[in-house]
Amino acid sequence: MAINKEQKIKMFKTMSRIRTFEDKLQKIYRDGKLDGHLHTSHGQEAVAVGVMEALSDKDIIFSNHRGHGHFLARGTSPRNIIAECYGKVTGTNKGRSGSMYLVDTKRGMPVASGIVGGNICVATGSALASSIKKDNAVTISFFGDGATNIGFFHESLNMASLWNLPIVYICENNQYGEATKREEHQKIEKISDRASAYSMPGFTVDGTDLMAVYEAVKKVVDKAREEGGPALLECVVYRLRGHSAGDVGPYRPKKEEEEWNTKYDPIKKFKEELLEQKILDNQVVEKIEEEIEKEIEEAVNFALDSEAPLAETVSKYVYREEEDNE
Amino acid sequence: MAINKEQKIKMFKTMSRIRTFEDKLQKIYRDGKLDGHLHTSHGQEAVAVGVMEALSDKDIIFSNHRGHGHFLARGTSPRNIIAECYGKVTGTNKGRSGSMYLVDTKRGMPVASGIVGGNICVATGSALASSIKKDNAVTISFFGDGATNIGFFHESLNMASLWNLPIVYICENNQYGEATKREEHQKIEKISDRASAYSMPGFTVDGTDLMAVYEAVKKVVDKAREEGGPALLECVVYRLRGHSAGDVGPYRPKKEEEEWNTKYDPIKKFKEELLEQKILDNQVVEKIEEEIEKEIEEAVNFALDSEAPLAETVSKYVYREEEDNE
Amino acid sequence: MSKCMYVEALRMALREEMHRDKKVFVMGEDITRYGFGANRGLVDEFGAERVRNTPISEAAIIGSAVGAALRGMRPVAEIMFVDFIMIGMDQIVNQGAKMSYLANGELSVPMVIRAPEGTEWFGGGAQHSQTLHSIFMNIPGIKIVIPSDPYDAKGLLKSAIRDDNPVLFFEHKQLYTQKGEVPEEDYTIPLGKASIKREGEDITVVATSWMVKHSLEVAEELKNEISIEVIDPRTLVPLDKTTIINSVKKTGKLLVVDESPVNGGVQGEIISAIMEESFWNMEFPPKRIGSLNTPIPFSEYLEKEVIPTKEKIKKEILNIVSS
Amino acid sequence: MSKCMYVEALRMALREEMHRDKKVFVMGEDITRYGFGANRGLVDEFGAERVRNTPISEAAIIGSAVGAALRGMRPVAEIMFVDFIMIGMDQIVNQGAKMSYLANGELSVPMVIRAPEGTEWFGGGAQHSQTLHSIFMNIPGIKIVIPSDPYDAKGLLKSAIRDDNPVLFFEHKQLYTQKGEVPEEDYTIPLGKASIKREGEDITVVATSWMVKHSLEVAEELKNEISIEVIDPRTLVPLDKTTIINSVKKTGKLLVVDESPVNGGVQGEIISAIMEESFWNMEFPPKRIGSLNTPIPFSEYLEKEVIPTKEKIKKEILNIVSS
Ligand SMILES: Cc1ncc(C[n+]2csc(CCOP(=O)(O)OP(=O)(O)O)c2C)c(N)n1
Ligand SMILES: Cc1ncc(C[n+]2csc(CCOP(=O)(O)OP(=O)(O)O)c2C)c(N)n1
Ligand SMILES: [Mg+2]
Ligand SMILES: [Mg+2]
Repeated sequence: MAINKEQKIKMFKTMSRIRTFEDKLQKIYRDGKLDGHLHTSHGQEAVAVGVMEALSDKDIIFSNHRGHGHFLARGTSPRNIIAECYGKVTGTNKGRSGSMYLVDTKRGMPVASGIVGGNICVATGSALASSIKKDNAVTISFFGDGATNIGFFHESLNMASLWNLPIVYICENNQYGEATKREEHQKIEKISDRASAYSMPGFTVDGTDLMAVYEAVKKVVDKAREEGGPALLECVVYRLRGHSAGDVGPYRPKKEEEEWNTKYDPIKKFKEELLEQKILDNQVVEKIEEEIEKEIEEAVNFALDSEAPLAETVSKYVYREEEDNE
Repeated sequence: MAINKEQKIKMFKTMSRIRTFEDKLQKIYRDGKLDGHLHTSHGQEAVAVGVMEALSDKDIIFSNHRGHGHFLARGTSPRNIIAECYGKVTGTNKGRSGSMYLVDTKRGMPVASGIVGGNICVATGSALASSIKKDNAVTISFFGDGATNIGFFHESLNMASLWNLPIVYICENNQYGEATKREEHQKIEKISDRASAYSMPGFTVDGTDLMAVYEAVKKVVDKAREEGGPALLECVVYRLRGHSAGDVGPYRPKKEEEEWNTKYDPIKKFKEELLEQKILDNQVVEKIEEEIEKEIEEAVNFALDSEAPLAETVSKYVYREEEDNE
Repeated sequence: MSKCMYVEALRMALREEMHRDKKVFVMGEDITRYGFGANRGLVDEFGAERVRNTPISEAAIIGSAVGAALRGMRPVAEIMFVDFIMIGMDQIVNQGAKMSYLANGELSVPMVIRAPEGTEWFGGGAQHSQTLHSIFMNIPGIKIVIPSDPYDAKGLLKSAIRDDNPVLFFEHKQLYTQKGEVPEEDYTIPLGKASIKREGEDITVVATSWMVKHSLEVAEELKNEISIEVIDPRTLVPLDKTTIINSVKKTGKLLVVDESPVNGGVQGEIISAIMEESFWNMEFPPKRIGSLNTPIPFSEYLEKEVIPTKEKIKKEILNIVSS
Repeated sequence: MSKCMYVEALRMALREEMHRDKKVFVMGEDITRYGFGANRGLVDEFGAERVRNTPISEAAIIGSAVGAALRGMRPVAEIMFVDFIMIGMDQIVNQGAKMSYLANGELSVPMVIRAPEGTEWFGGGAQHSQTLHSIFMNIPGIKIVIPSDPYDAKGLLKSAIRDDNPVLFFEHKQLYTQKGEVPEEDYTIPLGKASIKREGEDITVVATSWMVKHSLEVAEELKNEISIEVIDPRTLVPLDKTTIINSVKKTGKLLVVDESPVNGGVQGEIISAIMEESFWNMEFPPKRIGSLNTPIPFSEYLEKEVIPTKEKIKKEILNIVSS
């Protein structure tokens, strides 16, 4: 299915929204006005947007600690995410999560995992549910390069392959786990090669190329939906910022950063493509960017104006009891 | 290094000792005179013996729940193992282990793991110690086909490869994990193919061919000792008996069992080889078998005659305290 | 009503719930053909989709149960021995137990993890005989069920399956072959309701799982001298403090017996919880019995030294009452 | 003697022990350049062989520490947040804790696992703010150390490293930047010896880790009304009951404060252990304070409702003493 002009513009907007959102959040954090663990996905926007475009409404997405982009691309409002980061009751989790464990049940996004690789088994179980229910939903599990060294990855991929589960494991290989470069945490050339240890198809795609991501995901998702069966998709990107908002990455070669920033910024790349294809012109781009800027400003104000959660609600839903089922 | 006649005879004896030992133990168990989890290694004798022959005295071996053969091949006395199975104070662990967690510190064999795959990380740490100490010891980690689906396997092989540790992971692929055939627990053709997920060399060898095992192990152990670096060695065998002494394996095709029993019994195979090479004749073989029979009988009597551990020692060494260091 | 074994009662519960609700399914290592047998035969009735043998991958078993539950299924996962739960500990503690809370009740994790624990006669030793239920009490978001007889086993397993939360369900290995009356029809026992297994006046013995049988036998043996009330909490989370407090108000004496190692075990938790409200009712210091703070040794000569026995329970009761 | 931060005291201990004994080495995720900094700079002094950044593989980190320790090394592994220990739980419970016992003392596992725990100001939320030390008390074969100030941190870490057993070493995140006097020279503090942080006559407050500071501040604030004795056990296994019992004999009142969730937490264990011997000394029921039985919420508005605060401690003390 080819992507049409309107879709492309929408996808460009979404990527820009993610970028502006995270620039803003990082700034607020660095100004000391926001606390907590905050991981931005600079450089990975094309993965989030490309993946979501290839999914249907009933699909299920398990996100991780670096999840703003996943949620924004799926349609969660920036207001609710920012409110969550401020610990307000209007947040996605009513202030219980902060940036790391976002949830959006209306959009098929269960709680994201702040345990690296922690969602991989859980997502596999979601696909198992679909396989038993035959509900035609495909499950996506997002994780980083560092997460591919944890036992959960291994046990899950083996199980999913054995049971032919409808799941796509998406590794956002941003080449670092915190301050550790990939060569220092695993010896393999391509992460997708690990798929063969489970007789599972594995693919590597340029994660800064939006259309390439979309097409690669579409293929494996459609297959999972129609025939069942998992795939491992490695999206090669670069973490354009530090590991978290406070990290300026002193351990990374500046030259490396610069090179990626100029050549592999997915938003820049896609913008140039759209300009070239005359789908956008500079004026329209400027307008889009202004609108988004405004939207994010408003989202911040919304969060600031929101109420704190009430103290007396603090122990609610530790357990889900029958009376909670309306 | 070629194996000479004397070595071959010794190795044949050791395999026979393992078989007779386990036949005996299984019989005692089935007669209801012995309790506890008891896993025999029928069909896997050539692996135990081939591996040990390729090691030096300083090497370290981590065994598992199916470990009698490993210990016997390394030289642990049958008496002490049987006494252990009877829970006697003369046992390898003074009655604290039973069959599953044997130990022989004098022979470089730390406590075996009854947690499937549980020793894989621990063995990796042993190799790490060697790598830091530069003591030239190579560590062996034994585990089954079923164990290759547990997270420990994945995390450890990645770490060992990354750090170039002197360790050989030996998978005794006996084609079953309890009642589960390998096709039902993993989809891959060869377990050794999993090595490539860590950029580690992986090999598959016929584990019923004693000389082939010896040579394969020798190669990777020598390399590990000289240059460091792990390897994964899959030894294909067949579990000639049930999972444990009480299991008669109703879930297995009888034809399959028969075929392996006739064609791939490592002891039969090696005996025929030795007869053919005129290293042994039938009379000598008979004599060897008689001697071993007697040795095992005596070992059982030794165990039966041994004392029970004293009640007042029961909480000793939960912690190792300074006064314990003589 | 017919007499059946504990393991059969469990199987009845699984069967009935699988009939009642298509969302219920079972999984675990070799559950169709090996192990203690609670799932035996289910595959013939419900097929391989809903009765799944898994690879040896405890983290993925538990984690995938969490995931399937999040998606509306009701998995009942079996971990072959409780000791192996440690491999999937993260998936319980950091995933399963936190989901409902983080999602403000918009998601729930209606899963059950069944696991045999405990020791005696079995010769499992240090890695196959532990009693580990106590440590889960400290993890908010989990319920803990630990039935001591076939009747409770069936009724509680059904409640556990219907509960919307992660439930850990602990079965003492010795109990599997114990027999008792079990109705054929559908019934449930609410989580959080203790059972007074024997009424008495002189001392309250709170006992769990296999220890209930020991305690009841001691109560019978001593009946001419001492009137012993034996209470089985049946669920540790939620804990029915009221029933215990009411008993202690009457007896003024408390002994808690559980097979966990004493140090940091549920025995101490129950004592502390009861002391908060019944301190002034006590006529004697509350006492506890558990395993020694020692790994379980294999040897039958040693094993019995470590675990609580009838003799140890009797001795302590006599000690308390005669003081 | 110079003032330094808790995290610096830890680093001093590591440095000194690494100089003293070549068998000591450290490992953990990104320990050379990220995290709370206890290992910062060590790599320049001792090289990458003995200061190892690991992959994100908590089971292999802990398991390989067990293995290296079995072979005579003395690994000090850092787990970035205590929550992640759950991933390697099996390697502690089923491997590390059992080895010496199974080998009758012929083998030992002299390893230390360091992990930051606890909450406040940090915004870690449910998977990064837990207090999990309590659950390890129920596992025989492990020692548990939990220092509350820089002086103790240095002395106890050295003892932990020299100890022949698996030691879990818990550091509250809030403590890292706390300052205190720390001698430059070598000293150790024995495991199993409580510290009376403040003497008093009216009530015994047993507090751990970050709760010690809260308790001391309350004691100071209330000093004109109430004379509060604050005891820090410093190690939970072994637990120095004697010091607590002696104090309770004097005061007749006991409050235990720890950040673990109350249910199944160390608070209850300490109370039960003390009641066994000091029941008759008590003038008032023993009380405990911990976190609510609730996951830690992210929002600062909620977090403080869950964890023990100075106000909650003060209120309970006043309640006990004024009764
Ligand atoms: C099990 C676990 N270990 C360690 C951490 C701390 N941590 C948070 S993010 C991170 C790096 C993850 O790297 P990667 O998987 O590549 O994802 P990225 O952050 O690069 O997106 C680490 C080590 C954690 N949250 N969970
Ligand atoms: C972690 C764990 N899960 C399950 C078991 C129960 N169990 C003991 S042996 C075994 C089968 C192991 O299969 P494999 O690794 O192939 O070794 P084999 O027994 O065939 O030698 C199982 C499931 C265990 N001991 N540990
Ligand atoms: Mg990364
Ligand atoms: Mg096998």
